[in-house]
Amino acid sequence: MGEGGSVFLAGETQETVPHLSLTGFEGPLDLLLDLARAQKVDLAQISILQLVEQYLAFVEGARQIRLELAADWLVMAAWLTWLKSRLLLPAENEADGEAEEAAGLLQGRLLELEAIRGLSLWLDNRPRLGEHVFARGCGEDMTQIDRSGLRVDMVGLITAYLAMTRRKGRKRFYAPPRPRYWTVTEAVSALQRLLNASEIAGWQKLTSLLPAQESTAPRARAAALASALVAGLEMAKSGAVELKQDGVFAEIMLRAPQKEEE
Amino acid sequence: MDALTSLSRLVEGLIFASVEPVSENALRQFVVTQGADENILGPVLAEIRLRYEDHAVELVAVAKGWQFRTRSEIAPALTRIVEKPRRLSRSAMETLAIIAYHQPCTRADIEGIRGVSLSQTVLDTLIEDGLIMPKGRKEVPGRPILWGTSAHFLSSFGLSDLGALPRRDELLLDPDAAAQAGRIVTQQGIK
Amino acid sequence: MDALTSLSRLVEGLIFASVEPVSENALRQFVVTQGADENILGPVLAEIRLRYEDHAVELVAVAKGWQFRTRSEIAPALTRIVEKPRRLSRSAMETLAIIAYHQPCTRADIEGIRGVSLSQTVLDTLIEDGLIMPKGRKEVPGRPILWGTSAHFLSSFGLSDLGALPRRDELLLDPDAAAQAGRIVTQQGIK
Repeated sequence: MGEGGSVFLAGETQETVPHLSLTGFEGPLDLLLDLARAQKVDLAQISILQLVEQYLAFVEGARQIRLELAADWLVMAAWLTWLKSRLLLPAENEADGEAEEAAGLLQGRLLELEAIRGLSLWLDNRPRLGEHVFARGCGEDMTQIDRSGLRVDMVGLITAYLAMTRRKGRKRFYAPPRPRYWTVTEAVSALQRLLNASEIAGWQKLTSLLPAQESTAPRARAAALASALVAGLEMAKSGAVELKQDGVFAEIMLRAPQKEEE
Repeated sequence: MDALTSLSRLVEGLIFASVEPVSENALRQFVVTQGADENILGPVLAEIRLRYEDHAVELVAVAKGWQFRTRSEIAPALTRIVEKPRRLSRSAMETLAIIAYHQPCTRADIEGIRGVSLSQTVLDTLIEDGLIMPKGRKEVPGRPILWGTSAHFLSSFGLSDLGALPRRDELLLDPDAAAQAGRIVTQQGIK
Repeated sequence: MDALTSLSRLVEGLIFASVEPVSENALRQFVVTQGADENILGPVLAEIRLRYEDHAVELVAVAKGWQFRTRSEIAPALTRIVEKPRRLSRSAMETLAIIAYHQPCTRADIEGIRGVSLSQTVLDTLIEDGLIMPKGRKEVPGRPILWGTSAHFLSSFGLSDLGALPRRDELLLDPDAAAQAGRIVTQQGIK
């Protein structure tokens, strides 16, 4: 955009051009269109030759101030110089047609840009939504959503069932390890084994019945002792064993029942 | 156009363009910035109301201020009803599937099969949609309700009777169906 | 109330309720659902326009639909209150004008007509404002994007369709437009 934007020629330095500014011109075509408009005739009838001379003078003036004028300004200047030379050639010259065509091309481009600028201004003058005119700020939603219906199908039902079955198949429940204590049943069979052994005679301590591995943990030992006591009491009830305890908290003693006849 | 009318047109435009109802305070301020006395607001609003007398919309005072609204008598004709059928939630669908396959069954049965507790909401949804219904009580302590599917369940799923439901062993043993079921499960399982 | 008036009140309500323009198609459908002939839409809209003649808002045809908008006369009083969108720069406006006339066109086309390169800022502004949109690619080496105007462009400038843009010869011959163009140039160019 506007490469030549900052070129100024002050009145003192260039008497022939009182005030020259490229500010606001977006490229050579922009300037050319402006110069053409200054001729104050229909663009279709402008003098290309006059236009070319004005442009060249303008750019030449600008170059005396700013040598680093942007390339496109100079490219256009070179092309226009060529066009000028062709246009100045005698009419019967062969190159005549070529120059006319080039001039026509330039005129076409200027007309196009003019039209665009016209449309741009036309648009700019239109009231814009949100700037000059406003639409309804808060609309009313007139749609009512009815969600009473239900969408179901067999595939969904079966899929849900299968998905659940599979998920459950995969699922592992956390089960806390259940402590294995010496049970009453085990105590009964241990007691029976003890009574059947013939070499055992006389009073035995109930605690001697407990399996060796249960004697370490106090909780397991207490449980085993309870099982042994329950087993002993159960068997004493049916007369399979005799129990005695000499005092509170004293050792519980057991023995095989003594036969009265002997 | 007299001063009142031209002011009322500005206020009309302001209320129309506003995203929210315009508070009476804001309107009073606006009237003052337009060089009018704030007491003129009453007549201004009255004039706007009059202007919209035979219109489809009217100026109404709502909680937060003034707003144009469609007149209630024409609103019904404009209302478009869009049907958006719901889908059952995953837990509701699973529960329904269990009831369909294991009916009649109790809540405890369902929980046992799904391995999670059954929320009352899920059960309520299925009852409200008329898909399940009580089928007596189980003669065990507590006499829990036995649930089964309804006639509406059959029509919803396009089944002639419960026999039309694919049997469980058909679903699981048929290699094709199992493969398909597997695929479906994979698609939905990770969501 | 005669049939036309009562129908026009419904259509009025329908358009008024919407924040966006209501498409002519939707209006035609609505008229038919109300049991009227779709050709009655023209007279219906005319009646609504008449009804809003002395109002701050008017019915306008934009982007192939209809919308109520505040009249531009009351803009100065309202703009102080409502937040404004940014104004387009001259280059952005000219680029937009080129795209409007020559769409679909490439960046190179735009640069060719203006005789200067198209800056990214200008392109970004037009895209961000939703005024232009890509319309495919041109099948030439490099396959550049083709640009065209959007529906929002029409709505933003209050145009019913692209045919509502002035013809090029109208712009070139219209003395008013030329004079206006001249005025702007005098401000910017040499005096």
